[in-house]
Amino acid sequence: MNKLIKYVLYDIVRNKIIVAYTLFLLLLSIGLFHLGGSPDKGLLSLLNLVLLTVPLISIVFGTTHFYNSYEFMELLVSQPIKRSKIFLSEYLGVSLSLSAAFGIGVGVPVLLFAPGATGLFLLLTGIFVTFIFVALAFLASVITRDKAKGIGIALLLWFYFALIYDGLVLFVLYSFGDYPLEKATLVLTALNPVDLGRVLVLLNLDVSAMMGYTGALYKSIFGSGWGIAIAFAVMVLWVLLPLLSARRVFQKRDL
Amino acid sequence: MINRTTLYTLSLLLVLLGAAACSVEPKPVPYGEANCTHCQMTVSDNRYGAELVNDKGKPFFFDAAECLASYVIEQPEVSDKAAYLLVTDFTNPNTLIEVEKAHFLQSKELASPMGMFLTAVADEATATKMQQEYGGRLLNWEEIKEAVRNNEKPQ
Amino acid sequence: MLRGVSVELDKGKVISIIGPNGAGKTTMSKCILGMVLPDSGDIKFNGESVLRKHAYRSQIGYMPQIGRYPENMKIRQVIEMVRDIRKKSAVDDELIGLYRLEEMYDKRMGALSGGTKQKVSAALAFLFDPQVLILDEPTAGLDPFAAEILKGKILKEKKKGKLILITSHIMSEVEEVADEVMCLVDGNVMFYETISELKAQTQETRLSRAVAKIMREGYKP
Amino acid sequence: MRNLSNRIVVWPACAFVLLLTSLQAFGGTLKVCTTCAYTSVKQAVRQAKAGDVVLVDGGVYLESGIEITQPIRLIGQNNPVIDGNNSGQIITVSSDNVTVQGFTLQNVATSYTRDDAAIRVRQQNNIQILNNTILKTYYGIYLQYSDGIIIKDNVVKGENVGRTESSLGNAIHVYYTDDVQIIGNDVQGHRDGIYLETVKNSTVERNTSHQNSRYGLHFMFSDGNAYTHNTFRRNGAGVAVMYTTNVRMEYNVFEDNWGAASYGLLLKEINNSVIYNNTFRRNTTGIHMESSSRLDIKNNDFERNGWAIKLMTTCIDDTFRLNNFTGNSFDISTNGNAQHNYFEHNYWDKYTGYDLDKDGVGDVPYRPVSLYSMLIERVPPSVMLMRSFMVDLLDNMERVLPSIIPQNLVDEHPLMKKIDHDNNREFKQNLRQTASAPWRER
Repeated sequence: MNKLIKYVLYDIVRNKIIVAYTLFLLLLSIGLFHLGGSPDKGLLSLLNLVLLTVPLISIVFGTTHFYNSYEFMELLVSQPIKRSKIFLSEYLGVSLSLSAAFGIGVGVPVLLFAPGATGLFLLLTGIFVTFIFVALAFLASVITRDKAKGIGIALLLWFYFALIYDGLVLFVLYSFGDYPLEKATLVLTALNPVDLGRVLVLLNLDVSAMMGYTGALYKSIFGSGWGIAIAFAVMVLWVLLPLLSARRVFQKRDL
Repeated sequence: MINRTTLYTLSLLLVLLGAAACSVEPKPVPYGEANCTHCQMTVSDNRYGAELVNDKGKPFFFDAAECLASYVIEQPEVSDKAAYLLVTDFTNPNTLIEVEKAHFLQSKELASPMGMFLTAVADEATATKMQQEYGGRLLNWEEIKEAVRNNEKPQ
Repeated sequence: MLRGVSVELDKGKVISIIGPNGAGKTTMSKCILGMVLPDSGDIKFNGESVLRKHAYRSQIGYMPQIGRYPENMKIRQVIEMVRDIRKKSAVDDELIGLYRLEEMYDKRMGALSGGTKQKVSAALAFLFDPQVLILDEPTAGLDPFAAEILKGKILKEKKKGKLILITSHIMSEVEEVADEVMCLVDGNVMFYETISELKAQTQETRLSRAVAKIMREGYKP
Repeated sequence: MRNLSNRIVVWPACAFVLLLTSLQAFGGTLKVCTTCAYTSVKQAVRQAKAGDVVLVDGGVYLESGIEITQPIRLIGQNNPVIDGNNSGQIITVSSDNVTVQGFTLQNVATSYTRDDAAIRVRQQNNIQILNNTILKTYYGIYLQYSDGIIIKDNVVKGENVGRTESSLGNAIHVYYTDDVQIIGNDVQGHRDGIYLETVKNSTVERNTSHQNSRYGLHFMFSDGNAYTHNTFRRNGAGVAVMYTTNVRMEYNVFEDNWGAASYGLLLKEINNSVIYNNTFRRNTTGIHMESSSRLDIKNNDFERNGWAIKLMTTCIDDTFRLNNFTGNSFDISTNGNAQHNYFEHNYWDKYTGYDLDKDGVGDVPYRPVSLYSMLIERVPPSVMLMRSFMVDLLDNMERVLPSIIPQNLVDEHPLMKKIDHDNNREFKQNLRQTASAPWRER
């Protein structure tokens, strides 16, 4: 399988969009660190940006790549190789190259301007989000054969996780204001990888003091080794759930 | 298949969410991390904290029994429905006792955070012993509310 | 959408699958290749079911109707990749030589014309000397010269005792290379005969006419 | 008027004190050192008569329970150390007209039943506590039921690392005492840096109160005091002031009071007071105001706070003018729609309006309240969405078409440029003349 990844990677890495994406992230990160003044402020603005653009690019690129590689995958299927291998190679190829773009575009500036645990959390979050949204992209792609429809579903998914979900949460929290919601918000956070990533990074920043009692509760949970382990386990779950469902569909459907 | 899996996951999460939200029970007072619901000061002295848990299980923290009493007086619509009204046992910091069962000592020698000199303990014997040591008067919760209403401080 | 096909194919023959558009020609070859998974029924290769298996495909060479490859891959890499997958070094690079692909080894797939891509597809199909070849509209998009080379190759491989399946619309071409014709209509085999038998039955000298006649009048074996 | 009269009373009192101390200098001198007639401070103090000076030379004296019953001056030379050895209070002042000066006092153990201090003054007048260093004590300086006290240039340093708050006392604790001057002290590592309860006509000036577990300054029921030029830094929760009227808070710096339940300044039922020329820098909440009325908040700088001001609806008739708001995550937050406060001529760095007539005043009003900050106020768990794209979107929509944020919490005349409080007299004069609503000047 790793042979296949090598070729998929080779193809994607030379993709103009990936190069543009890397440069975009690089310029933006450097710009934000210069504008922000303090490294913390730079990280904070970067966080906002990362959690908006990385999912969008990942899901759109993942979906279009899947549809563009359709005939190639057909060709591979005609070869003596398991379908799941083809699928996973494609998946890893896309997510690894997007992660690499992210690693260069954001990781290098972070290492230069704001090295430390917070930066590391931001990078990990970004990479996880990349893997998660590529998985979602592949899920969207195997659901329908129509490219336009697939991209539509992908965009809806992005819209949901980046925007609608938070709106729903706000609505729920507001409606049930009389209830003790601190722990419920923990669960609600876990239900959206974007929120989970954001909270993880925020807790490492000064801003966490502004999160008051709820933030203190979060901190007591995410501050421990166990809490972080659980948070990242949830992230892993967020990668595996869509990925494995997509693989299942892919294995059982006609090309 | 996906639909069924998603359904399972969703319902599991809903149950989790419900379980996390709906237990009506006293919560430990987060000293140093919460502000008093009544006076907004930091709840920080673990011998004096107080708590109100509403009928839905949401806790409100107070830095002192007098703040809880003031809140109860000012917000009858909340406190009438409260599931728990709790104060800290002075002799067992971090331990909460229900106000109806608490014995309060008002003594000039023991300053509580909000200046009413109110100290709560769980059992009567300790209360009497402390009264002998520090002077002052013993009160129950009803009398505390009355004292707070009239701002009666020890002389 | 294929429905009721039940045939046995022997080696050493070139079988042409014909039929109107949407009859299930491509679907049938895709079924054999495991791209389309049948809801019911079975496909056996050398006596063993191929469902949920993949190793048997090392015995099959496939040339798709339209080959599309990752844009940034070079021809060399595509060939290397398939070689890696098959874990076999190439045994039959005759077509690579005839099509002069080596001169273009470092060109990006995205920069190739459709015909060149077809040449790559054809070369790949024959590269590992498979027992079975499945060629989907092989000459479509190839220039006449390249098509001739391919036909020659097909005949050569037939002589080695291989089973070659060709889907095609072009009857003259079928006549040139095939021994037997399988006609699919609406997912069913309408007839499966040798070309000479078909000509004899319809008393036509040209295959296209023979087929047209059967289509018109129905098949009466 | 009130403040003016305070000064008139205080200054003659100081002069009187000076006179008195110089008179006392004519008394005898009792020397304490290892080779002197007195080797123990306690001994010397016991022998001293009114007006005497007890002069203690450098060295370490293991003593506690020193009780001053005569009007004497206890003066340390070459930095003598009196080590209480954790056996109770070190110095108790039980006489009027006493000076304690130039000592290092250390090691007073925590007691849950007695408020032991390094220096305790009980029901006395005219006491001066000057230039002492107080280390590792339960309470530092403890005044009760006294009058006319000067606490100046002392350092009080406790050890609060790893200790619970109930095992810490306050650095300077003043209870039921009037006319106190607390000047130039450095207090840290205690529960409250400076604690005043029921203290009147007093001044707290040029102190630095930092790294205390609870508050840098805490006062209740203490009318008519002035707090100027102090620095309150990195305390558990900044400064809490409550149930008081007629307070002057000027030229103080509140900074780095940063924590989950922290604020720079908590105002609870503070009325008729002024807050001028202070700097609030990097506090979780700059000012949290509740039930506070008729406050004049002017010429302050709010820099890089989480919330610059949390203004609860129980506050009425407060004015906010000529303040700078820069780099705060939220400028103003509130918990309801009813607003009876007045904002004018502040500088807000988030203001995006324009100034066509070039008078330095923006032509469109600025609404400093963000919808999301109000949501947090009502439903605290919604902080989990902090920095969410959704929330930013909501805030921007609300700012364009306000529907939930209070309509009348608005600065109709925001300034275009940051105010230089010291050098903008002329500009401010102009503003005063062109102010739209005539507003009471205090």
